[in-house]
Amino acid sequence: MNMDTLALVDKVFGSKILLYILLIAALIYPFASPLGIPVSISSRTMQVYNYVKSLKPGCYVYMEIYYEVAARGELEPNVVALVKQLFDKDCKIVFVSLIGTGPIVFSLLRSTAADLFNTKKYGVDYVYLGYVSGQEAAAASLAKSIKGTVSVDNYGNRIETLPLLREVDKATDFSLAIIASSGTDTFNWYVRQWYTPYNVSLLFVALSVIAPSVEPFVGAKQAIGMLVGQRSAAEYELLVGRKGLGLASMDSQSLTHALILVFIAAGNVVYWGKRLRTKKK
Amino acid sequence: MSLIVKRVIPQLIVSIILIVMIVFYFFYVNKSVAGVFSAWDKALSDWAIIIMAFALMVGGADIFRYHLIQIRKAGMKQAPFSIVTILLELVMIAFALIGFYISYINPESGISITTQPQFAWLYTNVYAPSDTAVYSILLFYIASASYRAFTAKNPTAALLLAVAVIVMLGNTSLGGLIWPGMLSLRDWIMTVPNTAAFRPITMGAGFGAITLGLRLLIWREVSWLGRRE
Amino acid sequence: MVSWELFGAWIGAFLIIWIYSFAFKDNVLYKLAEHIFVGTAAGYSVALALDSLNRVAIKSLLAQPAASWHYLIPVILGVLMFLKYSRRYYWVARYGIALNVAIGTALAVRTIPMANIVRQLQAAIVPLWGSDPLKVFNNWLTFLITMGGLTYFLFTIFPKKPETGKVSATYTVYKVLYLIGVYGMMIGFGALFANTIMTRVGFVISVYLIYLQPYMEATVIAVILATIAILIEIRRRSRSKCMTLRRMS
Amino acid sequence: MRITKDIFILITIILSIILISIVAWVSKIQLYNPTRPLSSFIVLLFLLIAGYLSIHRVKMGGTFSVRDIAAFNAIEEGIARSVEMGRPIHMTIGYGSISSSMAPQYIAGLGILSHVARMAGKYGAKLITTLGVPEVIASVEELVREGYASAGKPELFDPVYNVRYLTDQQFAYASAVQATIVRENVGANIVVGPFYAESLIFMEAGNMVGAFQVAGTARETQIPFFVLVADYSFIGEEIFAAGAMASGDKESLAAIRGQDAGKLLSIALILLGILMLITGYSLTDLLNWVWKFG
Repeated sequence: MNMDTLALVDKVFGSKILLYILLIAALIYPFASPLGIPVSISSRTMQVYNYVKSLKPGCYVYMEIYYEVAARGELEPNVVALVKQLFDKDCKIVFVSLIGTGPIVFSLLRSTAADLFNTKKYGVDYVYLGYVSGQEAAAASLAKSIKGTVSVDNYGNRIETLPLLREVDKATDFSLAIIASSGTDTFNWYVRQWYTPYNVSLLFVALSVIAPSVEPFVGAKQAIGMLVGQRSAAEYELLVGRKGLGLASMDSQSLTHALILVFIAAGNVVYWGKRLRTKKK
Repeated sequence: MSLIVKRVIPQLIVSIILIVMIVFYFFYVNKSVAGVFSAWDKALSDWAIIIMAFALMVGGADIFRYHLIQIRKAGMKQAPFSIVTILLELVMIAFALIGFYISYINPESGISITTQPQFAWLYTNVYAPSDTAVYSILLFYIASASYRAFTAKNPTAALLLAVAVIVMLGNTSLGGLIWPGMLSLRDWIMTVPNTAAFRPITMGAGFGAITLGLRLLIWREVSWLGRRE
Repeated sequence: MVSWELFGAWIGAFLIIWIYSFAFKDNVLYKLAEHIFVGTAAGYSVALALDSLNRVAIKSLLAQPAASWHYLIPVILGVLMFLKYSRRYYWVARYGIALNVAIGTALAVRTIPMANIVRQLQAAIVPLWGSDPLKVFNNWLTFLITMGGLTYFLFTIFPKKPETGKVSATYTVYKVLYLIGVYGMMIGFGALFANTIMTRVGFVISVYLIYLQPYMEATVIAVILATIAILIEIRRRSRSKCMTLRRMS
Repeated sequence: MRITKDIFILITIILSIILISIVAWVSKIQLYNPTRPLSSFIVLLFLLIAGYLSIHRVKMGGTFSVRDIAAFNAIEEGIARSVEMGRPIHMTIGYGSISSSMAPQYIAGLGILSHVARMAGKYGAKLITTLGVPEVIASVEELVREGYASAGKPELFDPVYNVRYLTDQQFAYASAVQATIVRENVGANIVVGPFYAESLIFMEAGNMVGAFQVAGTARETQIPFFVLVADYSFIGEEIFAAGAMASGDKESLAAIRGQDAGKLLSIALILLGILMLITGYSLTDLLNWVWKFG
């Protein structure tokens, strides 16, 4: 590998223009013609699926929707797959958002999973409390009592008029609290305000980038498990039998990852090529 | 007198609130006392939200002042852009105030600050796409960083690179094709070494934060005060 | 008639493409998109401020003024923060800052002992013996990396470096644990970096599917405009470089 | 350790807490919160006392050496180099609210900002400070004014040029900061505080203009980007140690020993916990012990 080919490789990959055009191509091509790379199911996703399956039918579940529009790609497919599994078991869900963008992403969630939500009655099978400000303090007061924290739901109905909220009020009424968040602090709040004081079992839905630093909570048994990004979404969609954004994105993910591996290899080849070349001189 | 009011009392407020909120958190004594503790604790965090709200308004005024000066001073290269920023800021605040006004005039309409139609339109079609775009521009930066910074310069960088490649392969269906064990290796890396690696950092960050809390408590940390009178 | 909804979608696609163009090169269209975004965000954050003020203070002051009179204190402190602009009374703003600094620090300091320290200690206490060899290996690895990391972060307590020739036992143990800590952290950083790629790709995919693919014409036009802006920028930058060269030679 | 007035007060505080607890335990008063393990309160007290004692020891003339933090020394070098190239310096401490549990990290960032401002004054550099924390706009303005004034160059301070608040919204802030770094062609880019996804945005923007970069955060998820891309980086709690160094006050620096005391305590407790496992006792349960009766 003499010097000018090295320089050529460096010039080609070094210039950001070509690097990014290759990247965009790898991203969009699978949506034009899918490659259909098979998806294997990891033991961690199976463990979460079996836990949710073990909940008694008609149970009560609390779900925190804490992400912005940008994070929908990674988190929404997991939430939709979980909602399908829970609705199939006739479980009732109380949705809440401690983030301002909650109402907007929840309306997008309802339109993506319209087939699931249309079979259920608002106020009886599921409720959305909307944006509750106060961050960790709000999580703490919701754990003590939902009625004591919010007086109206996201759509302006008074809490007393919703049948579901007559059946559940405190953290201990829920058999599972699912926290879908694009941040790390949200998981800390629920570990500190829901798990530590009331031992409510938590299930985290996190971005791949956040997962490693939330892993210690799962390791310390403060959460029963964790679904991470589009990979878990693709696996869970296979398990609950509802194809969604997770499966559709796996080809594009694989191709883009392969391309980045090529970039890393090229970077090392150029680096070591130059270093060995200068050492020889 | 002026030194007391300018420096001593603010620092005294910090020390008192630190001690009081720690007592609220750890002590109970009996049901009624605990009730008072949690009520005052909630009141204090509400106070923080209110002060933060006013600080945001001061911030809004600061942005307005900055771009106003740019329009006057920075000439044609920057002026039109600053006009765009100021106009959009005022328009958003105007729609928010209209929503706020309506929420008190006829509450049944369900219109409040963030659900005011034009405000929501601007949020959904200007703010949200830009927010998503800046968030996802990171993929381009990761690609260029992968080429430029991800070189095995020394043994530690080599280990970092090797682990990253394994986890990348494990994350996608590629890994399964190359070696079926890749997925379980990735899971092992994520649960054992990775968890252990972040534990000292999490603990260290905790020690650092508490030590800084101590320095605030005994008036040894004054950077938030700004000027040394 | 172009519906507001379609008009909005086109604006969204334009802004996204122009913001992406910054990765290629800073250009006038990115500057426009940035200033639009900052203006909207500035207005949005003031609106959120008004919204949280309304929820926390105004609503309860109107509903039961007797019970929530104390909200007047932070309201006054908040208004006083505008005095930061005055030369004589700049220090009055410090009372509001003092309250928020104290409450933020207190929130951290009182919850960290449990979440960051005790829980982590409990998770780090694992049996270093047992029947299943893999489990024992995992536990030893966890134990060593945790100990190594804690040793790496020691700032003021570390054994002196022995002069050349002499070898002190404590120093070698310290050095070994220090290196285990460093290499352990590198594993964590590598794993985390790799996981980031998954998330960022996921974002761009959802941007493409939600904002760009349904409005392909807007996307193409925006890309063409951005390319032109970047080419102008490259030509202007190279022309100004020749000018400086000519001036220097 | 001579018993001075403050040590005497400290001992009386500790003794009174112990005494009240014993009396409460004997007379079955629910003194501590039943849902909060007592171990966390004891750990907190231990850390505060250890930190205070190390400060006290330095006040009495004790000395100690601090492990070198390369990234801290690199700040001055970066500023000097960028002044030679006639390029401004950029520093940012992040976005969000100081009334959140990230307050300690913002304050560490402010501590380092006061150091950067002093260096800027010393080398006569043009400092641009961008921030997204509305509550501390006034403090940042005054820190930068103080930095220039302490070097005898108060005329260099221009609040509009030096301090730029860019909203507390994460990505509006990030888009404006990356534009500032590139358009102002900054020579040194210092990024210290709690950072979220925008960390890599600042690093790549700095790389686009070839700036000398020093970065650090105690938010674990963002440390890898700083370690990989920045020239020098603070890892986790090193930002707190650097914040103490930046204050230039020996006694604040002494508080770092409190952090080290915490680490030694952790090492000891982990070893003790593992040894106890042999004898069948569980330190983990002990740490979960809650003050409850019946």
